[in-house]
Amino acid sequence: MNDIATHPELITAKPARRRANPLPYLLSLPALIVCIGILIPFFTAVWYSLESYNMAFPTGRHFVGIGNYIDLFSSGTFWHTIVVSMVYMGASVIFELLLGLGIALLLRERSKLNNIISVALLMPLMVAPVIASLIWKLMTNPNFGVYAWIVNGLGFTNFGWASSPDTAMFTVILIDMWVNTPFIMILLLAGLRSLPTQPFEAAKLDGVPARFVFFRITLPMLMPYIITATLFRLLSAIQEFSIVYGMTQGGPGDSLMVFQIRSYIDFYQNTNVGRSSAILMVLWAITFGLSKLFVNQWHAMRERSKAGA
Amino acid sequence: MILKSLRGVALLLVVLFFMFPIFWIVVMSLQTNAEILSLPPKLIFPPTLMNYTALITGHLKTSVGTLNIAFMHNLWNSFLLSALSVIVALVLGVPAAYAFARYKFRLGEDMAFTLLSLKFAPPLLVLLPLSLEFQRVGLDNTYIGLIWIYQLITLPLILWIVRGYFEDASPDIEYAYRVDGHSWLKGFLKIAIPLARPGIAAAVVLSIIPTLAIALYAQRWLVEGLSLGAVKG
Amino acid sequence: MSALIVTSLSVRYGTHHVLRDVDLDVRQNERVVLFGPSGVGKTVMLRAIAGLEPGAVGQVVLAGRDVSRDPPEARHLGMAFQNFALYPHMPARENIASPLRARKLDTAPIAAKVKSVAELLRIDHVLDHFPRQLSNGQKQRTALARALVGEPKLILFDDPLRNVDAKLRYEMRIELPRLLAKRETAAIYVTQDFREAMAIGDRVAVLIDGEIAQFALADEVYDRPATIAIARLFGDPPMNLIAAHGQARGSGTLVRAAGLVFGFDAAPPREPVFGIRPEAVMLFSEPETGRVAAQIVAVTPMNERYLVLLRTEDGTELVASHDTPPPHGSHIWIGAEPGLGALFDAATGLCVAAAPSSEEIAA
Amino acid sequence: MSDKTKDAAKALLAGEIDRRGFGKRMASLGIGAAAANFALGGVATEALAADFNWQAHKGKTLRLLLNKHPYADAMISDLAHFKALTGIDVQYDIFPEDVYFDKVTAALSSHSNRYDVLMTGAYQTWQYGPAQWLVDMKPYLKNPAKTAPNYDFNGIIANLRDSDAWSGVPGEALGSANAKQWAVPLGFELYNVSYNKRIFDKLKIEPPKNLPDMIEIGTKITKDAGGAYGVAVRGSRSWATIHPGYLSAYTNYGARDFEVKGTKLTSAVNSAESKAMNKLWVEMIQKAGPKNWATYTWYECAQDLGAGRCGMIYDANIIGFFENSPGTKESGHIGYAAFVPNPKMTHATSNVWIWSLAMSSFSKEKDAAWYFIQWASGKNFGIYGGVKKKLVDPVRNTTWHDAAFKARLDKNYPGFYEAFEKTLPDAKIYFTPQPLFFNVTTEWAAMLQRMVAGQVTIDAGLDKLAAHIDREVKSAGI
Repeated sequence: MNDIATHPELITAKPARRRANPLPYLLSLPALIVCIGILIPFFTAVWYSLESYNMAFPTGRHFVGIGNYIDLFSSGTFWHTIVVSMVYMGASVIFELLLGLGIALLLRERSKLNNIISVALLMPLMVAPVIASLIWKLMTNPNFGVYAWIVNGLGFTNFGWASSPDTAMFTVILIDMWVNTPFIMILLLAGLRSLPTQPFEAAKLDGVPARFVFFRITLPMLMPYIITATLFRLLSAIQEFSIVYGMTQGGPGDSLMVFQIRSYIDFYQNTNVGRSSAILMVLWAITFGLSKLFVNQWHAMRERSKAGA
Repeated sequence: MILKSLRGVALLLVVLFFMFPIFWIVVMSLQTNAEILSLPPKLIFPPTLMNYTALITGHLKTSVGTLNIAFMHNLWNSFLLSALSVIVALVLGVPAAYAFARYKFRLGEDMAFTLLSLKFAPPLLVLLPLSLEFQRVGLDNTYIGLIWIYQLITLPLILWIVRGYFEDASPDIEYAYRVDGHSWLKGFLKIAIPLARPGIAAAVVLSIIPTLAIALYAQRWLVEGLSLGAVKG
Repeated sequence: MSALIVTSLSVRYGTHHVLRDVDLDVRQNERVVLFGPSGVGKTVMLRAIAGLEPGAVGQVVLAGRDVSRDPPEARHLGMAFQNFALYPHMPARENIASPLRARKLDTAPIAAKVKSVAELLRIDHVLDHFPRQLSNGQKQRTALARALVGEPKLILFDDPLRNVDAKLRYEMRIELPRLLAKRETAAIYVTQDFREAMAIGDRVAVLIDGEIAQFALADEVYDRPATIAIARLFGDPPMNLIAAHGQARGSGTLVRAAGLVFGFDAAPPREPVFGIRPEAVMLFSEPETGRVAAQIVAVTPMNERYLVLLRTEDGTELVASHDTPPPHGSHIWIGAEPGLGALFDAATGLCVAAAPSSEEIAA
Repeated sequence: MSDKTKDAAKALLAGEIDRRGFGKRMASLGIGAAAANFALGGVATEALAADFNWQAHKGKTLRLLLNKHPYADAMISDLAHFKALTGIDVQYDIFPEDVYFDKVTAALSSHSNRYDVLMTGAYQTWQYGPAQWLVDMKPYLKNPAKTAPNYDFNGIIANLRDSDAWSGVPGEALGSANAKQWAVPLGFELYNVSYNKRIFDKLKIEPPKNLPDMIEIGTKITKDAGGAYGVAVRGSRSWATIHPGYLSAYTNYGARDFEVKGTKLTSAVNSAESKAMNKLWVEMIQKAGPKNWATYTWYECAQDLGAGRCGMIYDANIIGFFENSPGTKESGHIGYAAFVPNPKMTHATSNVWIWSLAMSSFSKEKDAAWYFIQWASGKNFGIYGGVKKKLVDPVRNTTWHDAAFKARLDKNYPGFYEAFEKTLPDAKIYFTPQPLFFNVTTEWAAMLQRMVAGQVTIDAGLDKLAAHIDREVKSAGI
């Protein structure tokens, strides 16, 4: 009856051993090697940041431990850089968020016009930031720029745009908003359009006031999108370089001296490798924290969407 | 009624703010230098294609002299470079993305995060030591060296986007193929990769046009993942 | 020779044992149903047999050949997945041809075989459609065709009717055994639906907590579930389980449950539980000896039958399944179909005996 | 080779005719392009190499790193001569000025051997030299086997020659006996006033005599010229803002950047002289400068002069030349004036910028690279660039005394030569040589921006700047 009885040798055959599957390691090995390859320069930069290293003084190169960091944090100019970077990051992301959300709400309904507008609004995003600052530099030039001309015509004859410390931050944030608001807008628009309709219909039936609907239903449901968009923008805003460098090289004075510009100037102009690296390490620590947040958020979101599936 | 016209005005302002600079740069591109520099700005002018001819032929005549701009050459060069580095990133990244999506294993998550966090980190951080040490490893001014650096941008992108697509595809489809009698490799090539093709295509487009990256990155993939979460969760 | 012999198969995910030393054998042309609640490891077991669980330990012998270490592609099985697992980027024809392509057959024989299996499953008119253009039923049949086309000695069905509508499920339940018989193929069929198990399975293996709790002919599992847990799982509505009194009578036991008395050929268990299928509960409008008075609590029509919830005088509630509406009036009398029923011991959870003799009440 | 061919080739090499003219003459003689090139090579060798083997490195290839500049254009347009003369092939990468020095730093700091010769300013050599990225060319100059006997290094204006030579000791004078020749001048620029004659005639004013005068005239132009403003000077947050007119005026008022005591440097930017000069300078920008001065580079200054948007510039004299050339709106209307900022001074004390050629330490063809530098800084190319191209601040006396050169300037650029002659005698680098040049001057420009914007008073700003510079200098150990 039972074949096991008639094939005793089958029983004595050893059962297969359990072993770790080497395949995933093999598959990711090449990428891993490249990853390590990229980590080597990273750790080299860490090492530089612990050295007194100016290329113009090759004989004076030596290990100073956290000397560069102490110098940085005990100098007012570096704290000024931290403040300027934070202000730039905070202000640009908040304004972009508000504007992006506003536009997304305006375009929420699916209509042909709204779709055309939303695609058209993406165009600034396709413009490289360097080009964007060039466009705006031309448009705000007091001699022939069309914006300068308009603002002048409105009576603000002394509006200095990027060349005055009073308006420089405003100007670069305006450009940043022009470049990056569409990014937030498109994310939030997608979010808004994917929200389930029932809560809104129910609220409508119950006659709930619009403001209540917005703050108690729309906004909370949109939060994952807002958080993702915000983290993404924070990560790139704290590292702003192209727009500011293109417009003012960090000036006038030190008014726009953000992290990356300070370290760029320290490296390429002052050949001060040690200090430039230390500045970058401080910036890296900030971005690392932000990207950790971002990845956690991303995983949570995927888990949620999977659990729901 | 008032609300509607308010909405219209707001939309008009938004469109103006975002579209005007683009419109204006197109207008300026059709003007001669003297016209660009005139005030008040000229809206009516005989359009010239001079600036475009200059781009393509590489000769722009200015008061300081003839500018030889190797625009076309540079364009081709950077295209070639991005194309090559994307190919390399695909060869490296797609199998790794598959491994992360299909298997839970040590290193996988760490590596994915390390790459991502380095991508988000200031680019100078990696470029600075590389520019100083490249000569020592003999990679300066070589395509290999540049392609390697480009992996910093392209590899994380491919890893994270393609991984999402692999995760979304049911492993049963590959299992079915293997049960049919095909090897793992064949299943990977004929089933897994074609199924992740939209993701791979998106990642390729995004890495070739880095500025486009963030935009489409958000649209195609993040939004897709997120809207899944919102709809189903 | 058996189509499949599985010996002490174990699968562990981390510290969680999904399968624990499972044995199973499938004879040639036999259809074995793997039955069990969801999440119990049925699919894992199929995948382990197919070679898709790299962490599986144990021995798998297919048609006399030990394939424990072979990759899935070397095992020559057919498999039908719950979600069909069709290749979305290939038309139905290529989906079906896939196992044949793997064997590097020539174009002509492939075309012939695909045609014949497609005709058998009546999908020959949609062979050039892509999966997204197919109806659910057509997808289902395409997946089956793919599993059948290579004429494997064993096909694994992973709950293939779960995601299809009731009508199609009904059709396939009848059609599938016929197809398998025609193809002379053995099959393991995973399901949580006992009707499907009964309709398709020659034998049924009940998997609970990573172990095979019972492996027997389908009728036997139905009539004599090996454990109380199986009795609760297998059947819809499930077997009535009634706490009973038992007293020794000779070598057997006299069991009294809900006022009815049965004789079993087994020693009295410590905590006797009497099990009776709802179909075996008979309803009468007149009293007679061997019948007990009961009250109708509720009547629910279901699958052209009537489920009657009853309460006997001693307060026991039980369900009867009747093919005609129950007699009018809330007071009726119930009896048991002769020879049906099982005796369990609640202390061990095991079935002690079945097929009782009805006994007169010694009032 | 026929005499006619030879004459034509000689004429070409002497810069009397250009290549096209040469081609035409050859064609009229019935000589094809290949034969013509042969003729050219032959004559070139004959003319320049009577007693020197220019062909010693024949077949080698050099790569240049160039800044997009009319001087570089002149060099590029004449490369064929060099190739014919030496048989060395020359390739080059050329970058716009706003990224050029970053490219140089990137190439040299990575010890890349891609480039053999690069364009540089003198200030850069204060960084590149000590960093051991450049080759000291003194041994080459002294070696008769490597340097042509008629090269005549000393024919280059002495101040310029010296400005490219430094010992590497911070504070030690340029061109000292132990100095290394880090670069060789190719062309330069000095700083005087170029003005719009149309505007000046309209307002019936004369070019300014000194800085207070410039403020007054500039203010008048801003007020009365109907759209144009007074004076264009640079103002971007960059070292380049400090070195032209600003430093010339600064020096003219008796201010110094550093106090040198032995080997110790102390910032002198907060001296009384400096404060006096800065007050005037800031006033000038506030009253008569461009509205967005803080973004101004030489390019904006040039553009405004050419477009008639400013009355004058106090910047590189060659800008006045470029903008007076055909193609600009104000072409033909530009006048030139020597400028002595301090009313108490008689000399201009113009600072200079020298576009020089340097040799990369990582070059694998140093001897061939030296041939190229010799050629490009030699007499023949100097005349060619000055007469045919826009290399109009040549570094060699031979060019300045060339009749064709002077005739060209006098014909279309009246006053250019005279203004130059007046400014030249004490034109030289007035910065104290030290490797932190860019660090110091960039901070200096930033502080100037703050003072102009009124964020800080001039006294407080300069004190702060001095303290900052002292700290940087100290932490660098000089």
